[in-house]
Amino acid sequence: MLPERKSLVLDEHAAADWIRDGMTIAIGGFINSSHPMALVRQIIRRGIKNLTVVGAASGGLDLDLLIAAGCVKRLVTTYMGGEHYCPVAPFFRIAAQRGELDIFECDEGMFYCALRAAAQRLPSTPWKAGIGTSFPEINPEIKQYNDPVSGEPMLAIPAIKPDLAIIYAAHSDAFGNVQHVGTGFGDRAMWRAADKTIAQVERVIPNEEVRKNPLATSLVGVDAVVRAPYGSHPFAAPGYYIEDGEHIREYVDAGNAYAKKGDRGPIEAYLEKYILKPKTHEEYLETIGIRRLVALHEY
Amino acid sequence: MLPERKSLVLDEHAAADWIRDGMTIAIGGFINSSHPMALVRQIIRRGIKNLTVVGAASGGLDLDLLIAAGCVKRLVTTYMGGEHYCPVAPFFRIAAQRGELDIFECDEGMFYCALRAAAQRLPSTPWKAGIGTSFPEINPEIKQYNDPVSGEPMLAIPAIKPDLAIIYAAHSDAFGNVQHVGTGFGDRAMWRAADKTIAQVERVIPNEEVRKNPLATSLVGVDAVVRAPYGSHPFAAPGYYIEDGEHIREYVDAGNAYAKKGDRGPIEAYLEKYILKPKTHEEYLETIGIRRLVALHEY
Amino acid sequence: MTGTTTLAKDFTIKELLATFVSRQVRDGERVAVGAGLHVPRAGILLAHLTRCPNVRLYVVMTFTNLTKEPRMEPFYTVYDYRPAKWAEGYIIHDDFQEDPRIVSDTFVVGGLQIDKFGNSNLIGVGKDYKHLDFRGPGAVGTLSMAHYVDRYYLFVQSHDKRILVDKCDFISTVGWGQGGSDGRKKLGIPGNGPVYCMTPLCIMDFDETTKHMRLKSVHPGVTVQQVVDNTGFALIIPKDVPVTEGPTEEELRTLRERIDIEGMLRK
Amino acid sequence: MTGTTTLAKDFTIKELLATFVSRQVRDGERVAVGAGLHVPRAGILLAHLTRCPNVRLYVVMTFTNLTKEPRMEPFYTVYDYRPAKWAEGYIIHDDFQEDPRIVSDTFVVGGLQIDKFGNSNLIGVGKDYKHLDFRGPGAVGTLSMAHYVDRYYLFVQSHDKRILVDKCDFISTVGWGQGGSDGRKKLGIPGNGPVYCMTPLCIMDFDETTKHMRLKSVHPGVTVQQVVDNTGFALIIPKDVPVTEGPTEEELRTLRERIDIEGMLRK
Repeated sequence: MLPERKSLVLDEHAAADWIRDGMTIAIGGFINSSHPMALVRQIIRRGIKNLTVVGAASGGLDLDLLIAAGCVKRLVTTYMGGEHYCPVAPFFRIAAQRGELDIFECDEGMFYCALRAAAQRLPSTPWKAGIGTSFPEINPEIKQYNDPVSGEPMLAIPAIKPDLAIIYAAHSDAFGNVQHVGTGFGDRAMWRAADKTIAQVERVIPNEEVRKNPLATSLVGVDAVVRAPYGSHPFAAPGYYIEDGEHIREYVDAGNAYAKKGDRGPIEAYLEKYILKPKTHEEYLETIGIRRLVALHEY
Repeated sequence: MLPERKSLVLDEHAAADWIRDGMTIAIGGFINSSHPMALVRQIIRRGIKNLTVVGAASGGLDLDLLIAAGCVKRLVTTYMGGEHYCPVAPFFRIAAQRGELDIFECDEGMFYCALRAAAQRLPSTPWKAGIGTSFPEINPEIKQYNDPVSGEPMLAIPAIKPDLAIIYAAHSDAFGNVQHVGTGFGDRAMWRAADKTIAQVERVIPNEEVRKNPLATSLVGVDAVVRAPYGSHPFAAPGYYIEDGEHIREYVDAGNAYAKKGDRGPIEAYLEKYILKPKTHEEYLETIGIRRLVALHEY
Repeated sequence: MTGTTTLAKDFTIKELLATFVSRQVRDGERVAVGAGLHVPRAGILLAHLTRCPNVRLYVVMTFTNLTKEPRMEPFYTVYDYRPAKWAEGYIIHDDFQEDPRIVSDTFVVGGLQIDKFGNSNLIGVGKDYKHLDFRGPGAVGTLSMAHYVDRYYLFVQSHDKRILVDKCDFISTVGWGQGGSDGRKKLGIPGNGPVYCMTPLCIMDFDETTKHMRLKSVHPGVTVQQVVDNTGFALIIPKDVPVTEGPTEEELRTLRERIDIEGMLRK
Repeated sequence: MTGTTTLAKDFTIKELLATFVSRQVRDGERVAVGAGLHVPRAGILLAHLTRCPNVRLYVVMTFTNLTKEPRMEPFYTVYDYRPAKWAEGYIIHDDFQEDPRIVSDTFVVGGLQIDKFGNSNLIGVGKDYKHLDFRGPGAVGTLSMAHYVDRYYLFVQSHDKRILVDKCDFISTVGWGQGGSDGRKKLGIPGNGPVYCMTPLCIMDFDETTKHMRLKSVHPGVTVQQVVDNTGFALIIPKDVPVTEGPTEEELRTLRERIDIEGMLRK
């Protein structure tokens, strides 16, 4: 008898076991939307260090939180802010100003060049935009050269290959067929570039439901699936909930206390209350409270 | 008062006016499926010459027909055959053997490199596969060079920019929002690379229907839309009809008469009967006959 | 500027700027509606609803046409999913890199610093990249978009000497480089540099020969001296400096009743 | 090779080859099911239905899993839309170039010519590219797929001296280059060359040191001399040449009852 097809569903602890000190991790989503926060909080809870964190393009406060918690050594992103919540991410700003963070400085075009090169198994891909800017100077990994066909000046953007991509999506079946609601931002590019991908999802749906609309399958086969309802909180989840502005402001206030007054008290309290004390995603949700969560409906 | 949004629907004659001698034309679809045949037949009917024809990757008998009719000067494609109907396209084979056709020799990876370079407004994009093969020798436009980051040998595939892409899709609204049934093969890559795109469709659908499923919109805005039911005949149309094997065999037989015996009689008869005598797509469909057409259901 | 051409009397500087933005849009183009900046967003929508029914609006990674929408629901961010209800089609974010022209024919770029040749800086302020005085958010997609679009515009929300500087500490998006009408050609990049720089005080353009920034018009109530005093480089001042033209009554009505319902531009 | 391991007695060479193909597949891989070649297609499906329930099958630009399908509906072409009824997701054709590994971990390459180092030719036969004796169909996606996959296989439908040549007139897909275990490394390309060459007479592999083609096994009823006589280069012949192992009874039953319903492999 042929054995049954294997489920790829893991719990958040088993999935977090895949993440180790010093790895290159791509984190999906876009600014204040669609980040795999249950896994991001596990990274912090476990005290994982020296990560190279890739993206998203554009990044957001999810990455800032990892910087605040001391997990990040190197950062590949094009934007670090929270739109109207804060123009520049606070812990990022201070760490960058002090030269404590190794930044692969790029814009969105270059960011996807680097991921595409990794997916295509090429050492670099060319990009034209950026000539005449400071990028080749502040990012010496980007090399200017002359195109072999036309002779004109070009920039070679080196491949950046994540060991692991962790992305957030609305749905997946147990076999890793992921269906985003909405466009999925740049999550496909991360999935293609990374050695392995874990999708954290709002709901695990039957394979039959995936087959009803194969066009909606955005990632045709990830390596593991983690179910975490409200798992992008405090950020938005297309089709499910909007961002929790009040919570984001609480975080930004803690960030500003540090950035403007050097006071780490509020962020330590934030980390303790929301990340270290709750040991699981369910405990985190209890800390936030169901009343708050259900108020974050999409419309 | 704000004027109404403009319809982009053209009839086949007005659309064919966009195609001129000497242009670079990309033709969508894949082998025996999804070619904009109403427009291809217009090209032949009008005696348009010296075209550079791009694709599809992989190409098919649609391109062979254009070669048979003397419209093609240069060909960019990776495969010229009809699968089980014929291993090598007959007019292509003879023209290539005689050196009468200028061929941009490439494989599918390189083909999309060339289209992507055009879309990205880059002079070339790199590809690794092909080193150690005959491609750089039989296609001197492909240049070997050393990657500026790693120093390893690479191939630079030059941009190929179509003046016009003509593609076949199931549906479009009047404003050029095209929805393929199925994957659309490489039509997106052509659309991105080309200066302008005409979509020949089975049905023009209301904008409201497009908005019901925006995820299905494969080409977000082409420049013109031509309605031609059964317009991929004799080739297949995903969701509508399978290919007309009998008709394809009739064409292949005409091709073999030429390729094997040098007899152009059968192809001249084919061209006269199916392309030159009918002046419109409707007249072509009458020649084929409704009985035959309705028999080509998908299942 | 169809229909009523009677100029409105009572409007804010933000409404004036939105009107100026709207007049840069051409019908039939693709136009990215940057969500974060209220003024350009309102300006593009104003063009769409008054003059340009065939514009393809890029809104939060979807394409749409909003001419039949009686009122704009608010959308302020580039990640908000709610505007997807209007979508005619999606753009995957990394697709824009497959053909940036698909997203937009025009673009608006801001900056921590903008220099006299229209180069702009979103990276940071300071002399040493490793020890910046102020670290900015980063370039986002500005340099790639500005490179590929047909034309782009500079926009700042405050007109002062910290922002309008002689020379940017870092350049994230190249304007006219080191100046001259061939300033971009010399770098080996396409010729489509910044067209205007819009501020709360004035509109500036670039001298045709030197590509040095030049005063084009001052907003109602603003003096040329005020502009000069708040600009960190020697701006070219033509003999005649007109007052920036405001909205027509129809434009102002469309802006207030269909686009800026919450009055963000009236604050 | 789970369950019944009793070898079947009565099978065709095509069924034997399909069985050989099936044993190359590893569970959990992505496997492109090339539609045009019946034998590899049947072989991959056989692996999937007997040993590899977690293979991701790439079928006509869709991904699927067919373990719950009692019988395969026919699909013979890479453009046929009908297998899309099984799809769990689509791959846009140009997406494969964004990451060829997404499509498949293995690949099967054919050829007008295959030489002693496993280089293959789909371009044409003749000395002068501009005046070929026989123009082939072109490389399709073979060189890119073969470059990127974990391992690839050569497959020809006829074993004769026109096809198995000392040196290809043109190389569309590189095998072991000019030979040697570093034959690919010397070219600056990844080390994953062809593993086996399958023909209607035999299976060949490559000598570990020289990467010269070597006889591995002959099919039932075929002699070593027959292989030598029909090969256009000096094949390495080991002392012992076993007979290619055929299908088990279970494999043959699965092949005939669930995969090759029309009996394409029995003709």
